[in-house]
Amino acid sequence: MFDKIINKNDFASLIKDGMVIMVGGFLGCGTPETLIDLILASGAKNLTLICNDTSFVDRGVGRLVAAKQAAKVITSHIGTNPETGKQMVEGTLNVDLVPQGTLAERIRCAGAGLGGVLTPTGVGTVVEEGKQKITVDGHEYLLELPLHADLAIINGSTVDKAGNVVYNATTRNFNPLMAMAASVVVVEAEKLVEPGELMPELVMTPGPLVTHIFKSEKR
Amino acid sequence: MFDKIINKNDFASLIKDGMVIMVGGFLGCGTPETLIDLILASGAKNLTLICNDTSFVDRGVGRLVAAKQAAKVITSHIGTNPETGKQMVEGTLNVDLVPQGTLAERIRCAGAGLGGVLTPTGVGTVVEEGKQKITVDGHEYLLELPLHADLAIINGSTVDKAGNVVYNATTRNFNPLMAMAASVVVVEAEKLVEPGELMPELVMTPGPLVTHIFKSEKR
Amino acid sequence: MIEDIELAKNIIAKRIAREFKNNQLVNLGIGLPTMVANHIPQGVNVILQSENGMIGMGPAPEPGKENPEITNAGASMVTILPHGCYFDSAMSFALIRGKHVEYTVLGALEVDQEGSLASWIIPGKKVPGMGGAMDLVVGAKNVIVSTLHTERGKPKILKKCRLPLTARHVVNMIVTELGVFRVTPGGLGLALIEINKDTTIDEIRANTEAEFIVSDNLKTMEV
Amino acid sequence: MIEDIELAKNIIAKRIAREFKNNQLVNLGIGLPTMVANHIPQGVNVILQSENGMIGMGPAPEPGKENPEITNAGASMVTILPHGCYFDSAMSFALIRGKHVEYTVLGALEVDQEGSLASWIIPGKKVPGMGGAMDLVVGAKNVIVSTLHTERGKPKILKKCRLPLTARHVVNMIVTELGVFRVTPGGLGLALIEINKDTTIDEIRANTEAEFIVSDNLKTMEV
Repeated sequence: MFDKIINKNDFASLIKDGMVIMVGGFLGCGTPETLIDLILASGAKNLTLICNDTSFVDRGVGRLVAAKQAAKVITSHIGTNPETGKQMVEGTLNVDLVPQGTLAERIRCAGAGLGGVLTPTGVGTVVEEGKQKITVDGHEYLLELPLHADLAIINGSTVDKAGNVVYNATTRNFNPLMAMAASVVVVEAEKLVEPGELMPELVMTPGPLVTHIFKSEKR
Repeated sequence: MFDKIINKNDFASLIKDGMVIMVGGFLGCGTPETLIDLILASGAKNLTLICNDTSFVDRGVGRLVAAKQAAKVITSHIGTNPETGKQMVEGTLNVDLVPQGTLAERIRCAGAGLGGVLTPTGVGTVVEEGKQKITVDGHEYLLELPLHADLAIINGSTVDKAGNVVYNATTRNFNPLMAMAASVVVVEAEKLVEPGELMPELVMTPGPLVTHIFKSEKR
Repeated sequence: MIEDIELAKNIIAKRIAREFKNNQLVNLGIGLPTMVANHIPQGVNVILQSENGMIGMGPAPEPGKENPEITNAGASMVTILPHGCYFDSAMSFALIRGKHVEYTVLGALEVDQEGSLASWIIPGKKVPGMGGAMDLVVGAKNVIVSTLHTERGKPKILKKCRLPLTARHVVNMIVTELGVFRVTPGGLGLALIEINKDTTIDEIRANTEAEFIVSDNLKTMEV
Repeated sequence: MIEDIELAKNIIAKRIAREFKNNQLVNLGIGLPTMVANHIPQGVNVILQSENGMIGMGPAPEPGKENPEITNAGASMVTILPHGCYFDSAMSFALIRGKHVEYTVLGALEVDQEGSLASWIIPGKKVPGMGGAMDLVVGAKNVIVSTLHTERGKPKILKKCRLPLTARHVVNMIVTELGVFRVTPGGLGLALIEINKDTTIDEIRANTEAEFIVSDNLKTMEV
């Protein structure tokens, strides 16, 4: 009935130079490592990566930065991956730093069909540069705009064949937000089950949001 | 360790004339009926009710409307409760109709510390009256503002004594949103358990959001 | 004209049900649109959303298996299918507004040749409220209006809606018992693309206030 | 001055830990602020948030019980206490921005007498990014800055921050090894409200660029 499962070649065929890719995870926790392996193997260049942080040189999305496959990252923190700062200083990587809560809301806006959101975060700092300021009820806010991607790669702890995803513990982080905000969504399933095996209240990403399921080969 | 459980008298003492009260539920499904009983018994007047709909005359928040305790309702649908329309026509009840998705986002804004949200919903209709219109990327949006309440009464299927709430099936609806957007949040617990008994991934309202827990006497 | 209203409604529901493809997420409004679910062809697995907070909505429960915690947006008790899940109202409307719902099917008080829809209020007479309708028509990828062609002899497909709008220029398709109209994107007019074998273009023109062209490729409505 | 940096840090952590009341939701930043958790008085049940998606964060796991799926915002493996739960990043920052977090404790590169904070960038030198800090200081009900009083002999509490700000006029309290300052709301100046018994007001003045008044009610810092 559902036909969402793809293999390595199918996934590789989705990856194009210059793509905007969202990558789930927080300092590597909850990142789809096998899908990262496949993007590394694809050799795709000039990627724009949207991710909470650039993780570590040898972990998660940080590996794509270290391999110089990104032209731009939109992220809240780069301090744990010296490669990011180095490429930024060298001028080969464009780094757009976004406050973490704002990053979450901007991704959510794209997924929820909202045109933007007013946040107090960043008012009076460099974050407000180039942004519309709107005063509501005597308080100043920044208008922050949606962030959409061509592809989101997310990590699911347990996934059913209809695409419903459950995330364990703190692996959840940005994964369910990104699963709403990209044209194509691929979930790396650590465990794959039949529809009906997940408690319907526990599902954090409804199946229709997931375009493809890739069975994880995580170590 | 946690001291959130209250009795009928404690709850009654929270209710004041003229209060703004959010009431969870969707056409009565997921509404804290015992707490509604207590507000009825309190005789409080001139309430502003924020609720998805005004339910039915004999069910959920609809009973407060039928008892003429409300001066205003902010809601998306009143068609199932003839009393709402009648009082509106008679001029004794102020009805502010809000699109359902906008109502959800406005409540979420208040709970999430956001100053507002841009939605395409309502553009070109009477809903846009009095609202700021903002164009982003060539598309028109309405700026919708946060909705906050003095008190939210919500219905929890299973609640632990730390205030963590799980909602069964479609009883969830507006309950978790309202639990973030009021100065005082009271959850009517259908089932009360010890901290540690709920699966931490399944919790939909984190305990610190809940001010008080009332053990349900639902029939 | 088709005088039997129940027959007419079934013609509409049956025709709309043929639009859906496998695994599409669909939201059906209360009333006539709900009847569409009864006509979905075998082998087509449509995923039904109910905006109060679920996808994978199944049929009414068997007697004795009712669960008051599983209801649809009309407060009727329903069931959930194995591929279904529950969520809150913010997520439900994020799915709707965010273009994750493939089709929404709604009724109309009035619909017009610009693809605008009036469905939520008759000022001074009937004020149910918009519920989720305004979000659904703005957010769903495809908006299908299901309506009887006339009400008490009067056309429902107008040049321009006179009642307050639900949304402007959003309808993609209008299905009545007499035929199927496609709305040119941007509200640029109607084309009759299918006609019921029991009516004529003249009869449709006589019962439609809106202007419309007849498609070169006019087909017989399969019902 | 207190020359032993480890001692100084423990003084700061211990003092801050005494601010919290039972059942308050608290977010502790990486580094010095994390040490605060080790000093929370017995009988005070503080609920720790980790902005990557949990409340009820417990101590590091016992050897052999590590779970790489339970980490804190610094990527260290932690545990969850019975009252804890998990959520996504949007909910995590809704809790933060929405004034549901009672205290946030952060480090500083610079902090000033207007209650402004610089903590996320030294242009051209060190650019870690703001992470969740900008949201935390804007959203938490109370913002406590934990910092050594000086760095390489230079004051960290300034008249006006010179580095790019994390936020403007948001700090409520500054705790160093030498004393505790309260910031008048709205960024209207500093008051020294507690002093370490091992220093003097003169020594604090000599090591503080910011202007401050000494509270009439100056107390000895309990550490």
